[in-house]
Amino acid sequence: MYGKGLLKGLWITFKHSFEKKDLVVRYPEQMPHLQERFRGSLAFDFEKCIACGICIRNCPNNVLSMETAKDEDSKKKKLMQYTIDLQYCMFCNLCVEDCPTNSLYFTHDFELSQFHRDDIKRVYHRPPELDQQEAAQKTSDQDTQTAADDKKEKQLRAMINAINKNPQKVLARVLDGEEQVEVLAAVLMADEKKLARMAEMMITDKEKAKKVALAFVKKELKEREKGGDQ
Amino acid sequence: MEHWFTDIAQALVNWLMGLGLSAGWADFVLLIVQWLCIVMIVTINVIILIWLERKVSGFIQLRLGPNRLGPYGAFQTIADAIKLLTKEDIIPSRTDKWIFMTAPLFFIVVSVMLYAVIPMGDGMQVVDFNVGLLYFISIGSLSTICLLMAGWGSNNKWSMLGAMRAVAQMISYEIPLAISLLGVVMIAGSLRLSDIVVAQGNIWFVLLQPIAFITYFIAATAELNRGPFDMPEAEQELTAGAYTEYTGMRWALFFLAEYTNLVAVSALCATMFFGGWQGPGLPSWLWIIIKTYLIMLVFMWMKWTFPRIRMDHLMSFSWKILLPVSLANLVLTGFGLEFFKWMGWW
Amino acid sequence: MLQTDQYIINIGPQHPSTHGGLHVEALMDGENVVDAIVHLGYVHRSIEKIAESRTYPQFVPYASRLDYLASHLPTLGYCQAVEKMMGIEVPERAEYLRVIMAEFSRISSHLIFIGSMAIDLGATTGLIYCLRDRERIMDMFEMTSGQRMIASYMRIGGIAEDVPETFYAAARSFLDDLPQMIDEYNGLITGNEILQCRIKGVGTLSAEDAIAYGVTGPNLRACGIDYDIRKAEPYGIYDRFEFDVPLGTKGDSWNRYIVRLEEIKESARIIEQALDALPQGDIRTKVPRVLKPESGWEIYHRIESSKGELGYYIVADGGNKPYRLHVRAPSFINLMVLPIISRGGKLQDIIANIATLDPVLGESDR
Amino acid sequence: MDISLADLAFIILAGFTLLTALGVVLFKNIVHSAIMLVFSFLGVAGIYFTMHAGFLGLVQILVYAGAISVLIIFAIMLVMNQDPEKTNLPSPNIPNIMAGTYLTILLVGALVGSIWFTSFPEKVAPVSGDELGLLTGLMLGDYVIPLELAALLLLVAVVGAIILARGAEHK
Repeated sequence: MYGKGLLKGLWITFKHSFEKKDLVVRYPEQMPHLQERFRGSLAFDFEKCIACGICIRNCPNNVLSMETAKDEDSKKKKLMQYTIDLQYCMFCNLCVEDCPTNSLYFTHDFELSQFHRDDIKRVYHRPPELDQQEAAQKTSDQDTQTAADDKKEKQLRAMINAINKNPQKVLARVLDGEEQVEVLAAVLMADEKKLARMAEMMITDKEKAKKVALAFVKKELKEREKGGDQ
Repeated sequence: MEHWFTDIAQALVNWLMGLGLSAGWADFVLLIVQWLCIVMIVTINVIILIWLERKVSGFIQLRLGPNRLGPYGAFQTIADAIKLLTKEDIIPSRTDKWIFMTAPLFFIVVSVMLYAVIPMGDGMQVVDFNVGLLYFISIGSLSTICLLMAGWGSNNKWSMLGAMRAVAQMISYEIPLAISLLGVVMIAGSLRLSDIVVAQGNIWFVLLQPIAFITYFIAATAELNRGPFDMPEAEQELTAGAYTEYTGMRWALFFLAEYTNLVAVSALCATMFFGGWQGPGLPSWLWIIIKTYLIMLVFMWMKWTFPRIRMDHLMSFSWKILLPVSLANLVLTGFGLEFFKWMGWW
Repeated sequence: MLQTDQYIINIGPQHPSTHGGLHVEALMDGENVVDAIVHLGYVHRSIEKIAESRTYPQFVPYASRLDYLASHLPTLGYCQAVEKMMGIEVPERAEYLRVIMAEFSRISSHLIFIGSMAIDLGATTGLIYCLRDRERIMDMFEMTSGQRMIASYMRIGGIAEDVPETFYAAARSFLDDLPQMIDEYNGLITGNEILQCRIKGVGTLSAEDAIAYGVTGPNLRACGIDYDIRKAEPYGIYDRFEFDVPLGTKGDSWNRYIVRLEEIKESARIIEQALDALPQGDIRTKVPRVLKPESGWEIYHRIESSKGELGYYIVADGGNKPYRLHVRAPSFINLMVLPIISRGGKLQDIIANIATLDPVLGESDR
Repeated sequence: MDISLADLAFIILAGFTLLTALGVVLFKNIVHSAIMLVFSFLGVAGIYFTMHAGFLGLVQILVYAGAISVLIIFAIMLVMNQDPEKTNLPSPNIPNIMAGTYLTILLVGALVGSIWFTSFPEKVAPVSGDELGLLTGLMLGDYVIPLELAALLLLVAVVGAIILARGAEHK
């Protein structure tokens, strides 16, 4: 009947007007319920960072930047300053996802508005404690460190040599299947860097070495296939 | 309690006459005082109503409505009024300045004038006109011109469209509005609003004239430019219709006038169909307030539930459905009255 | 009849009912529409050009910003396009989760459609109820990806993170409550006679015109043409699910509305099946950090987004960035029929037509 | 001089009516003229009120100020396609001025004559009792045909005016 729909609509709104209004979050007094993964603002843990730069390469919008200095003693990169320019951040999570040491992370703090643009920028300076710590560690550990380094170096060289000499036998440790081993050997022979990496992994982490080896082989096979196609 | 306000008025007249004024001048002074009271009532009502509208819409829409200033946000409207008063009054350069500037003033004057005949209690009427209902309808028709002035003066296509719509709508809904009220007039036998109230001593006219009530209610919604008939404003289509170019207090005046009209029309509805100020127990002025507010709540409820009707449907609804129905109701009422008289029941 | 002057009225770019910076130049004869010309470009963000300066994985969050009302869908399309190009396999679990997210996006987009249509026609409350229910989907997105609207959740080779345990309960309870929600929309919006008067027989688009203009998605199906890319050319694992394609008959605004309302139910069916069949396992294949498709490779991949056929055309030049990326945006193409369906109607019909065409300006302007 | 409230009201209202009527003639913008016309109507209605003819006054407001003037404004707005400031200028050509002068003289003469030759009774007997009923009897009884004819005439006049101003569509 004409008008029934109108009355039904009126009834629905009537019912709802007496509902408890628990959908409303009275924001400044009452904080909204945020899910665990909520991305409020990007934060940075200086001590964990190894200055690898993956985050900066991953960022689509040039939000992140860092300043590094070469450490005179160990020739290692040393992080001096890390900047997050939050006004350009899209909160896409690409930097956090690929951070190897989880030094970048999102907090639930979503109140980002500031009076000046510069205030949005988050600049992390190298904390002085870090230098002191390092210095202290360096003096005490220097000798053992160099010794350990030497040992590692030696092991690595030995491993590379072994692979070079007898790839079939050595590489069988990480891969089964003769064909695969052969492919891997070919890959490693062609690329010195890969060889070094594989050797290092075989010493330190066998599981990882297995996986990487498998990936190398797969990629090579695919490329060969493609080459055959073309 | 019952006769507070009439007693005060009488005391005022007596005092003035004691000062040596003639009866006519004393009445004149009383009239001015009454007008001032009406302006006050209107202002207070609007403040309450804007708050109420926002609360009602909030509750319907699962929100809380204003809740910051004062208890339950009661002072929100006052804050808004202060904000609007302090806002810049922008008059666009290519407007018809005088028309643009005066339109909201006339609108509010016309809406306040409606209150002259509304019985706001037993004996509480500014003027107890013998053609009070006609006064209400004819003064109500003047607001058309104010909207037209606003639309024309703004020199804006949206405003003009809104004004044109408003005029078309108000003119076509005035007719069913008046005709639906005629049925009540026929039963009461008078155009005097106090007579109509008294005639409802036994039974409310909403029971005798249900069809007239429905047609009146629909036509009144259209007259008030409220949803679902808010054509002149129609913010989803005409941005703000006739009010597009208005800012600050001039804009606020339009809203003041709209809510003033809302109260007036609801009070008339209560008077015509729900026994006016009559009711048991409570003083008469309280009864009319209660009834008026209940009717206004229904207006708000409808506004926040229904979508806006289309302009051509609106017109054809008025001319093809509402007008014939109200006319038929009129004829039916006439026959009914004759029948009752013939049976000797009247 | 009397001879009258025609005048131009500019609906937008700043207008409450244009869903963003849309500008419709309407040539009016009184309240009647003689012509309506669509002007676009007010929300142009040059996303296609941005793609040329971003690496393949970096573009994912930008894709989210195409159709921000259903942000999983454009990212899904983009990731699948790149995967197709690079020959990357996606793990089963990721495929299922992708479908779940995509269909939830579709539901949320259609809820926004219903709500915004209601508010465009003046029924303000309809929008609020739709938003209330959409909020639950947004919560689910927040739960899984950390972002509510523009959740860049899809990744090339899978998805960003596995869903948390709480997700399943939230999804199930949403699906359980969905019939009740739809009942409410039916009561408040669909059943309302005023609304029916407003959109029934308004903005009728003939099937021929729809095909000629390249209209896709619910707008096309409202004309009675059974064309859904999920059925016609299944991507991902859509061929494993059982669902119907709701069709309209007349192609008017009412049909467009009803088709979308029905699609919500169908999407819910798909989600239910996907949740039941959700396997355990990896959510992402290892993809090289730097993707370098060979020079000259190109790909066109299309998916059924909530607005229609969303296609990505990518040309590679051997570098780690696309040489050219073109988005076939359904909103853009659907909007082009606005003039032909608005002609001869009333001013208010233009508003109803824009609402039922359901454009997202972020996508049509890109 | 003893001025009663009623006299004061009449003087104010009459002055208002005359001023606004002058405004109708003298304003250069025809829309302003039309709005002045509304006020002029309202002034006349006010005069009716002072004469205790409330019904007539209200009908004046309802019909003239509320409906007819809206119609006039509508018609003006619809047909206007030039600068509104130049829509109500005094006519420059001599025949028009002559015709206007002639009409004015005729009108003033007729008015003065009718006032002069009418013998006003000292005191008008107030309408006793039901003035509404009396009016109704006259309008819908004795003069129903002139009333309807006048209504028809007005309608025809407005439609005709619009057609004349815009020209019918050529089809």
